[in-house]
Amino acid sequence: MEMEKLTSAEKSAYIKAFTAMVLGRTLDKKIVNAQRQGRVGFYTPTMGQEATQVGLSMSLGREDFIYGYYRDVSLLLHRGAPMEAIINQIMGNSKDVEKGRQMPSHFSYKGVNFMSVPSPVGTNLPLAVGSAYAFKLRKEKGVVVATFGDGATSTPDFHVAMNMAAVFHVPVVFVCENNGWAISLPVEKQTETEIYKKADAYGMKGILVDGNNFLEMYKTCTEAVNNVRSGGGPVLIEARSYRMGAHSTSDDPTKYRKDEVKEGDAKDPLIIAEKILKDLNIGDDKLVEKIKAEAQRIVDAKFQECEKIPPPEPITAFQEVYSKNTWMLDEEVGDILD
Amino acid sequence: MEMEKLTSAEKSAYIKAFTAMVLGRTLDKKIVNAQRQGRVGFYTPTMGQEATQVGLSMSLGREDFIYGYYRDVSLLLHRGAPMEAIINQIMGNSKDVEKGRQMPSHFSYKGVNFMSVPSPVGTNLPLAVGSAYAFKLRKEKGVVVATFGDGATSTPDFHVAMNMAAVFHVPVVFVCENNGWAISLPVEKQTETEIYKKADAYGMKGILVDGNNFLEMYKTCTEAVNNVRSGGGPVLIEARSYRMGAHSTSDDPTKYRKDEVKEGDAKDPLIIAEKILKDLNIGDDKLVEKIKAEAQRIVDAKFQECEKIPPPEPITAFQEVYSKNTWMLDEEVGDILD
Amino acid sequence: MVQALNRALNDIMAKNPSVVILGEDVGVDGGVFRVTDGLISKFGPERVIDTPLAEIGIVGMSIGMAISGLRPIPEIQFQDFIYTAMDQIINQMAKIRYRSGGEYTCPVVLRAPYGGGVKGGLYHSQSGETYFAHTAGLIVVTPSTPTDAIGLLYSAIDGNDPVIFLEPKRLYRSVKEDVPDNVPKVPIGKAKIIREGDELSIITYGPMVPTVVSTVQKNNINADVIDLRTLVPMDRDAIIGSVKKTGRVVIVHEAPRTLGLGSEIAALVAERAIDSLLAPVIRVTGPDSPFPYRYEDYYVPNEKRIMKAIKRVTEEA
Amino acid sequence: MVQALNRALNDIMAKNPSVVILGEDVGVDGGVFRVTDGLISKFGPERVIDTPLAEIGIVGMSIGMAISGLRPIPEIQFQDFIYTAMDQIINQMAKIRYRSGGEYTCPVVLRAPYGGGVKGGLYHSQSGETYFAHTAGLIVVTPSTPTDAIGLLYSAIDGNDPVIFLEPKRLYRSVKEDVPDNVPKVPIGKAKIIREGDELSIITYGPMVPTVVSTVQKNNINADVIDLRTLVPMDRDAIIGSVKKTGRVVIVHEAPRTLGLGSEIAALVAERAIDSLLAPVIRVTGPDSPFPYRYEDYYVPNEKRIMKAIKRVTEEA
Ligand SMILES: Cc1ncc(C[n+]2csc(CCOP(=O)(O)OP(=O)(O)O)c2C)c(N)n1
Ligand SMILES: Cc1ncc(C[n+]2csc(CCOP(=O)(O)OP(=O)(O)O)c2C)c(N)n1
Ligand SMILES: [Mg+2]
Ligand SMILES: [Mg+2]
Repeated sequence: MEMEKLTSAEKSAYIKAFTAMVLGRTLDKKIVNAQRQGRVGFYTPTMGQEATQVGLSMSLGREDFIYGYYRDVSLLLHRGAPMEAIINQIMGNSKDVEKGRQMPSHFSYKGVNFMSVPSPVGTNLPLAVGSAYAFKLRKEKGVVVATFGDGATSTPDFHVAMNMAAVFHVPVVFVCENNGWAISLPVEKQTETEIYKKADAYGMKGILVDGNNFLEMYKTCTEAVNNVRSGGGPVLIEARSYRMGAHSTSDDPTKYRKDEVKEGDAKDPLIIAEKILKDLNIGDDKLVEKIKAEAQRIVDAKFQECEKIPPPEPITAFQEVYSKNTWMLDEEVGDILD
Repeated sequence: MEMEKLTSAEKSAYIKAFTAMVLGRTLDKKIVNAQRQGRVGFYTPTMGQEATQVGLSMSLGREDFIYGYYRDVSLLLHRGAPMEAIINQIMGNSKDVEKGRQMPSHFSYKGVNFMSVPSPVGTNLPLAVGSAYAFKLRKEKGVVVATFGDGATSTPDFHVAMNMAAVFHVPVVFVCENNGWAISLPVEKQTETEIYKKADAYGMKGILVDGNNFLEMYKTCTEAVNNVRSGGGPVLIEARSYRMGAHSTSDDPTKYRKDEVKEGDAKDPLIIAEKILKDLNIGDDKLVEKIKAEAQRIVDAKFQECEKIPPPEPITAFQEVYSKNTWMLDEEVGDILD
Repeated sequence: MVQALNRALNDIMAKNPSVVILGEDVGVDGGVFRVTDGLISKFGPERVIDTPLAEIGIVGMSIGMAISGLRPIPEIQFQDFIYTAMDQIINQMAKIRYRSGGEYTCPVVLRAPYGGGVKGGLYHSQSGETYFAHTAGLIVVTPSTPTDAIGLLYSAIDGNDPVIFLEPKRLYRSVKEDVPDNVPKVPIGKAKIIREGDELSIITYGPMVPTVVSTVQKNNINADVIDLRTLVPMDRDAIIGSVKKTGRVVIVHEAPRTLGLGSEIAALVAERAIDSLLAPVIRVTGPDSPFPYRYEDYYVPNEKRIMKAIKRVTEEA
Repeated sequence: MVQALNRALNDIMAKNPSVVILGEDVGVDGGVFRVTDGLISKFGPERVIDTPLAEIGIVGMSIGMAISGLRPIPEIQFQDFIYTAMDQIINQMAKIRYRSGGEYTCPVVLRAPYGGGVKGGLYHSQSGETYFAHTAGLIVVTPSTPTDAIGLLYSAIDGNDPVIFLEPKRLYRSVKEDVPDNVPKVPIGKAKIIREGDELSIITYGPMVPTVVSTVQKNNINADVIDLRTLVPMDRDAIIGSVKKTGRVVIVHEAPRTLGLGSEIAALVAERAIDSLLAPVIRVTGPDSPFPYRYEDYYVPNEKRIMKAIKRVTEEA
């Protein structure tokens, strides 16, 4: 670890980053537990990908637009989405901006330019290219970021989006959060090459980065994003981490793997981050403990708060299909709610 | 040109190759003319791709299975499909194995293991991987070949097929007949990289070859095919040639290009082939002229013959949708033909 | 109709700088049917975009453009090739507004030539309206005249919902019409009663309209002829109103019968006008088979088949 | 039903070495619903194939396998994700036999769990049978009991046509049944009359069958209850025969109403049994909207809605 002199802005940025990671981890465990108790319907744990997401988020500006995916909890938190927004989505209550229509983990938060997540893997990527095209056409300075898993690189949409992004030279940053698994399929069976090398096939730059290390992520992404922002064309970043949890609360990973990385291991992104803070003399055990305790307090409080929020009205489940409901839907809903 | 000692088998193979190319060219011009006179409904000229197709065909065995595309006339001819089969398909008459159901240029000929061509570009590629999987599972020695254009490399199916072929290590040979254009889009706007390099993204070998030179094609393909056959895994071959004709008889290329290569130019695959025969002392002007005259005679005769074949019965247009027609279709056709 | 569409696109692009066109061969070549001819030289390659060969990308990029404030009008060269983009249409385009709680919207106008008429065989002749009409979240329209094509395109681009704009390629060049200078918008969801009559209701749309009209004229049929124009949401009142008046229904479309649009029309009638019905509801449609290259004329409903159906419903007690 | 399917797949694979299974997580993991559990250890990874994440590839490879003599049984993890492979299904699978003049065939049995019941929201609950049923060239079946699941799977794998095998995931674990040792094939194209009655005909299939049956039992309804089992080709005779007897029809399915299967059933009735009809044909279906995460129970037809429809058709003069 290089012992450069840090500005106080940098120091607080790193603390903010660590805090977001801890919040993400704490919230994650809270939700997984709540799901076991039947208080939450479903969830896709994000543990292990905190550094990837926070490091990426650090490199972005407010004006940038995110097509994220279902594990991007730490990214959302670091980017400034209120924790309630995440919990309300998980609960699908009346304060959920998606109005309880989507499964848990399919977040949306316009306040931080985070587009509502669909389930079909990879299918946001062509949208990201389209948004980036709009930014370029209007000469805006934002970049568009698309995050996705290693499994997503096998999808049709990945190929088409990468090719079109390169052909149209639009400001889009593709970030593959390679956590080693697509449900039960290890990345070695997903494809016969390293993911960042796939960029070559499109005449695009491909970058490999340690996704367990938020500082590496931050630096690498900052350089890449700045290049994209200044008209350098799209880029593919492969961030390698490890899916420390199950694929989802419906998944039983013991069927197909031994958990190679456990919480507290040297590869745990939180352990690495802690070490970075200490090595850089930004924080000590006390600070770390304080952040963790504070995170636990916040998560518990927010969770309790959100659990009290009533569900949305049933009718909201059948609205906003169009700008104005069709007569068919009006009739059908009349019958349903009658 | 390397002046190796040729066996008589090689000599006759080269003459056969040249003959197939000449037949392909002659037939092509015949059909394009017939289309102008309204005697044929539609056609996709193949001029310029004869060497690519014949060189490829020379490297294959009878047991190999071809997922070809709409321009593969010379491949079909060299592989032994009777010329009538091609003309009958173009005419959609009662001897067309496809029974007049498909547009012209969508060939099928089971006798040489050439699978019926669909129109949607690229969509045969995953099928080729599946067939190759079957060959591998049954430990048969055939390889599967998929041919397609440069435009096809942008399709979802290309990506998925390449990736799965590599992951399953199946005996499939992907041959991109890069003729420089996808209707009006030049290959430079199709993608930002060279096509053969796309193989890297799948951990597959990619090979670039001069598709105007049948001998180069033959040699390169033979080596590649043999390697695939002996279990070396899939390969992508990019054969560069030039689409000398219009995209199709409905297309007007003057809208978007100047024809860079014309018949008789140094790059014309037939001119190159002629030169090869002469350089290798296999043939002289006399032989070349004889082959051309003979080709013209055959094409004219076959064409005339096939034009006399009556159309299929109308009812054939509504059969073989299933192994046994549904009652709906029976009823509907009853009404139609009534 | 090609010229009408071209004129409307010219207008729309001139008026609204957020409108972009994208698709295969839509730029330099002007589109394989020439609908976008000349647009690139007027509006530049940034707004009239020749794309690589991938319908997923054309549709997917359009959705992203719309989310980010543009007004894309993508073209699918032949509707038959839209199916690689089906996931983008069903799972993204149709669900952006709903799933985001209304925070994001997706005003894409997706143009696609459909149906027979160019001797295109099974891959250049399909009528896939059912796939779109069954997908909640999409508006589906199809014009039968050049003027309607303009009027519907204006409405489509002015709305805030994704629109599947199906162009009957059979009518691209066959229908001639004096198109007025100022074409009014054709409202979404409103059918046109082309002819009025008392003996039966013939319900049709798009490519079959001229065939139905000429059949009715030639044979002096005393029928309501309804051109739906919008397939979703369908003009229930026009259909049911007419059926209540006539008591007899013939539905004509080119798409295959099973779950073709005719089945929804028949179901609406069976649900809402059963008391008025004096005869079976008859569908004259393409058969449940792929579209053949030869014998296109057998596949597509023609005067003879339409007359048979008319006779059947009118002769019934 | 999961165990029944697993047993049938075991049988089929043991009997025919040409049968292969492929899909996401079908091997080591045994499938996310456990339908393929244990097969990989019995038949090896060459025949039970874990694929990369691409439905186009799963379906496309299966078509190629079938062309080359294998008998693939691909799995789509959730039917909602099938749409990226829609082009392969519509333009390849359904048209191989036709376009090749019968020289090549495509006996693929494509399994996909569909419908609600797992709180899966708009992307894990869809009922897309219309998209397949409208596509000529495909057989479409859906079982409502474990025994039928086995019998239909046997028929599907014995046939020579592509089959879309839709599994109601709501019934995967909810229906218990003693499955006999030797399950006979369930013929394609034949509906099952589950209950006989005189006052009305209730036509349904797949996931809605238990709901309909319990509603009818609980409320002592004197109805024919028809479980279609095969959606294409539909058992016209069973439907029309019953309607001619009762004169009243209620159709129940979970898919959205507009162009849902009910519209074809209603159209058949309006075409062939109009004289016998004593009341409007009523459809009880999912609404024309995406499938919500919350309020699944409002989306899916329930006893209350079915009873309302029954009252409506039986109280009508
Ligand atoms: C098109 C599609 N097919 C299948 C699924 C089911 N599915 C959900 S997540 C997933 C694995 C995704 O793996 P990856 O992209 O690596 O992301 P990760 O879950 O590891 O973060 C699969 C197969 C889906 N959502 N979409
Ligand atoms: C999926 C799909 N989209 C569009 C088309 C229309 N189309 C037919 S050929 C073609 C260009 C193909 O170019 P290329 O793959 O280079 O083959 P070439 O015609 O040059 O031999 C296009 C766009 C199609 N057939 N299929
Ligand atoms: Mg992963
Ligand atoms: Mg080309």
